[in-house]
Amino acid sequence: MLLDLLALALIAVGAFFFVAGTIGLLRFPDTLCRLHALTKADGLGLGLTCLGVALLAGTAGEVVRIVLIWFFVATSSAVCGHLIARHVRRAANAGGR
Amino acid sequence: MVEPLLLFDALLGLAIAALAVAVLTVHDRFAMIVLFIVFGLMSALAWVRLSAPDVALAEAAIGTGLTGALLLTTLHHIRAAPAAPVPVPGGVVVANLGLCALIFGGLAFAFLLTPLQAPGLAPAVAQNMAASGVGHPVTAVLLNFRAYDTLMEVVVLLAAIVAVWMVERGTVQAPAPVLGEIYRGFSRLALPAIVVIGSYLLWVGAQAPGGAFQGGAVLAAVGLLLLLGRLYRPQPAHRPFARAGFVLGTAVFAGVALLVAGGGRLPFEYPAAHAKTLILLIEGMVTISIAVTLAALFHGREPEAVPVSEKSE
Amino acid sequence: MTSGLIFGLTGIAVFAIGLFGALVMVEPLRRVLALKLCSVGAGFLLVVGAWREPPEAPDPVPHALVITGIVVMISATAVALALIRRLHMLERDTDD
Amino acid sequence: MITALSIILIVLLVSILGGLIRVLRGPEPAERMLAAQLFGTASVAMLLILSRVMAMPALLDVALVFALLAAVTLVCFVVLAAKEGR
Amino acid sequence: MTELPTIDWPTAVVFAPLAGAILAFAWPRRAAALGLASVLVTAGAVAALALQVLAEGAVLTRLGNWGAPLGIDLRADGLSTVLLAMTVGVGAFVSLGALDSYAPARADDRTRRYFWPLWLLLLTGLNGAFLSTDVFNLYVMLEVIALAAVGLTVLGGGRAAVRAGLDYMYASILGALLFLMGVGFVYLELGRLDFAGLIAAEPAPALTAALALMIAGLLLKTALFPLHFWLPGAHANATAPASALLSGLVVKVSLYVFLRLTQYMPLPDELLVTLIGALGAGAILWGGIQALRAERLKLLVAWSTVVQIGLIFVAFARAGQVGLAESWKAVALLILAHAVAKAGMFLAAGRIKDEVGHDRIADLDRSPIRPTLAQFTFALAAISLIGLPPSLGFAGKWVLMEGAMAAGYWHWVGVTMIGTLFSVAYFSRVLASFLRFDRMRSPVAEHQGWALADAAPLILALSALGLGLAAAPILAFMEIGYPFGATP
Repeated sequence: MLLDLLALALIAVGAFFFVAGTIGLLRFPDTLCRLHALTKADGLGLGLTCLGVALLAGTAGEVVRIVLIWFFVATSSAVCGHLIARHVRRAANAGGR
Repeated sequence: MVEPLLLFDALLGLAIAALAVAVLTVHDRFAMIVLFIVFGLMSALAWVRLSAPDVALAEAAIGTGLTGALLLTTLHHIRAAPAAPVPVPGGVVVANLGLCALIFGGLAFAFLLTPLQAPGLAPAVAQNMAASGVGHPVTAVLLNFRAYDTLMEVVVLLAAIVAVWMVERGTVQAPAPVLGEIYRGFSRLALPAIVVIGSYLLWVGAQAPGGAFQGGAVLAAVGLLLLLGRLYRPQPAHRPFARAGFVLGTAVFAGVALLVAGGGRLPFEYPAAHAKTLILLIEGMVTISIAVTLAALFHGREPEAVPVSEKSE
Repeated sequence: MTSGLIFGLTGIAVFAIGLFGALVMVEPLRRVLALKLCSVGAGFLLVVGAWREPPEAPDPVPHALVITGIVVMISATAVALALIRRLHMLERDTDD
Repeated sequence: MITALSIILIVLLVSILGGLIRVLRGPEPAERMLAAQLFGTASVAMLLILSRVMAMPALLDVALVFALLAAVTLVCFVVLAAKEGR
Repeated sequence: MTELPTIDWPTAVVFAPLAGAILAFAWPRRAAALGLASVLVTAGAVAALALQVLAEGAVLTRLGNWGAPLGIDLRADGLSTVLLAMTVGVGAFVSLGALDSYAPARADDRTRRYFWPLWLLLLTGLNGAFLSTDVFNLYVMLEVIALAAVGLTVLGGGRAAVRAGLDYMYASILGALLFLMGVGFVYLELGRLDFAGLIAAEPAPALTAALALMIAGLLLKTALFPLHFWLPGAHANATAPASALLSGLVVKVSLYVFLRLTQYMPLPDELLVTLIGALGAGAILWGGIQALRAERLKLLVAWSTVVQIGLIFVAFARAGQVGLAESWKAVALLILAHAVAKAGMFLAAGRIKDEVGHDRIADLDRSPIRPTLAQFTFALAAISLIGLPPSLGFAGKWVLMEGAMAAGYWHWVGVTMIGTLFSVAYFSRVLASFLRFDRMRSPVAEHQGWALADAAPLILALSALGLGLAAAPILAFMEIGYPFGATP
């Protein structure tokens, strides 16, 4: 029961980060700021959700898959964030000159 | 109080319809494709809610992921074209809007009058599952009960790649973009992981949602990453292998279907003792074909040797 | 009100929206997307036809049909997109 | 438990729909893609939660494929955008 | 003959061209030889199937031995078999014509390499559709046909061909998706997809919706006026053998499926039958006017396809709802007549274009080159399309008129007459230019030889003419297995 409540709390906080990320996406002034807000928010949000769902998981196989999902999303969003940031910076540089 | 899950469903349904409208109305073509990808993700979620994880997998992998990639490359190729060549007269729009509203009304009316409790073929499938050679009903339908349909679906894929290779002629290859060390490290890590995930999906298909199409689509993603990062460049000399890859699934599938016939058995009637092995064999080969074909569809044109005369120009 | 009902109506709406797009749109990519919307709408209807109120298991046959439909649709989409790219190239070359 | 998780699902869905405004408004393609990345991650989170709510562990595989394909589309976008840049 | 029962002929009819397609694609250098061989093997399989049908009645194959509705059945009755024979017969002669049209001197290596796999995939789809007894399977077959047909349309590679191919693609996919939505409604109501389920079904709103969607899709795919907009461009801009296949065979499949569905799921109202006949009448008038105005020979032939499709739908409606059970014979005869004659005509038009160098009708009589045999072939095919005795077209029109007169539907008789007059008018535009010599500026040169390539269209045109004499046995054969008389 306590575990359930803990899991629920983790998932709820994860959802809060997603909402925060969306608000950042809408309100922040420029692309790089939005990028910054977003990668933090969805990384944390998903991490907490994964943790919460893993606590509720029934079998070890499920936990393994959840860890895999988290790992994959984390690396790919980091790499894509990096690529997009590079692209934005280059576009800005090209426009500035 | 309304049950929260139903509220979720209703919101999701509304969002899907709104996204469909947005895809057609948004002015920017890039936004159109992004909205379409989101639309696909939301539809997959809806299918999950309808207890159809297999379909959601296929839609996410093929209908949204790979289709999205195809759309993005095409937009990249034709970005010089004007976004809206000819404005459509308002009268035509209004008339068609009325027509489609009428069609929606009629179909919705017919749908609402139909009870959703038709027995369907579920009992028949359940009854024959033991004889099918696999443990997952959707895989049993795809590769045994309605295997003929699935063979023809692979034939459609073959027809698509033949048509695409015929239509497109050697366009100029853009120079390879420099993606940097981080991307290279990522692909070194991600590509084997994706191969493992694809194979896992193929393997799990015998017992749980997954199978040849989803596995093939995930493996095709490997091809996409290789092509995008210029880690693999199609060469004219590779064409025979590519062709062999395209036809492999169809050939093995059709071959098995015919070879099991005889001795009182009909085409597609796998001998009970070997049903599982044969289905696995077909699925494996079909997966390879699907992966190769989807990646080739993404690449488009046939890799052709540039004639000497054109080279010098 | 059930999930089946909600998503059945959603599917029909998406199909009608796609049909409208296929009839009215002139821009090639958008017409392809409109057709894709139609196919998703048809997929919805089939999946709803398979749906049973949980915990009853759904009917696997329509699921298999929709998977087939998805693969068929990406094949058709790929051919249409190849035609669009080729046409663009031909028109660009003659314009120059 | 199920009710609470359902409410969280609704919150996530609404947050995605809110983010759509960024896609519609743009103006940078990168921002639209960024928004799509957020939706991809949020959909993965929704699938994870749904796998509990509907008691279907198979949804974890769906989530895995979602994550993977989101990454592929993103890479596709970045590469094509990079090509355009020169 | 002793090993006949061990081979399952319906399966062989579908798999033989598929095997050919795979081989021709995997081994492009031998594509023509492999392709032709597989067409001939398919023809052999169809002949064996026809013998079996003649001996035993309808042949049923339960693929996987599951049996419908769980599995998928193939069924060959008289009607299916006649259409299979038509397909493979026309296909074989078009293949022969293609050997010349795509010879190294005339076409590039690409065209030759891709024609055979695409055509064999098309043949796979066509044969599969004629044998299918399952609505979803029909959808998949329609898609196989659509993709292969679009590939054939753009085989020439010109801008007009690609644009027409794209329009064709949109229409084709949309038609297929309307059909698929109909399939969804069928499953929603019945929970099964086989024809037997449709026959046994009670009327229901979902089935009405399904029928409406499927019919809309099929009419779009078969290019009934006013949904014909994609056809003239696609058929006129393709290369000649491809046009022959598209016009002769591809539009017939959706007609055939339409015929099957409307017999198994009767149209709910007499008004709808009249409406479909009226659309057919519209096609005859509009197509006729456009054919009269066409400047190019192949475009004229393409518009004549629109007219002929209209005529076939008039034949469908000729005796109203009560007569539908008999109308299928007139429809089937006209389908057969048009397939054979139009394939021959397109090949002949292609020959004329190849020899003269263009196909502008107004300038045909200025040409110093007279491809006499091709012109003669064109005239023979025109006779069947106009419907003069003893052609197959005449037999079809005769059955049409007979039914319409018996039912007292004089308006359909009138429409048919008008259509005939139109055909005479627009074909005589072409034939007149063949005969006139006065506008020639240089002395008449010899025609370019009696090339072997003229043989294929000539045989097709002669068959269209001669088969009219065999109309009675063909009709009798079509009734084997009670295509619409009893539960399949």
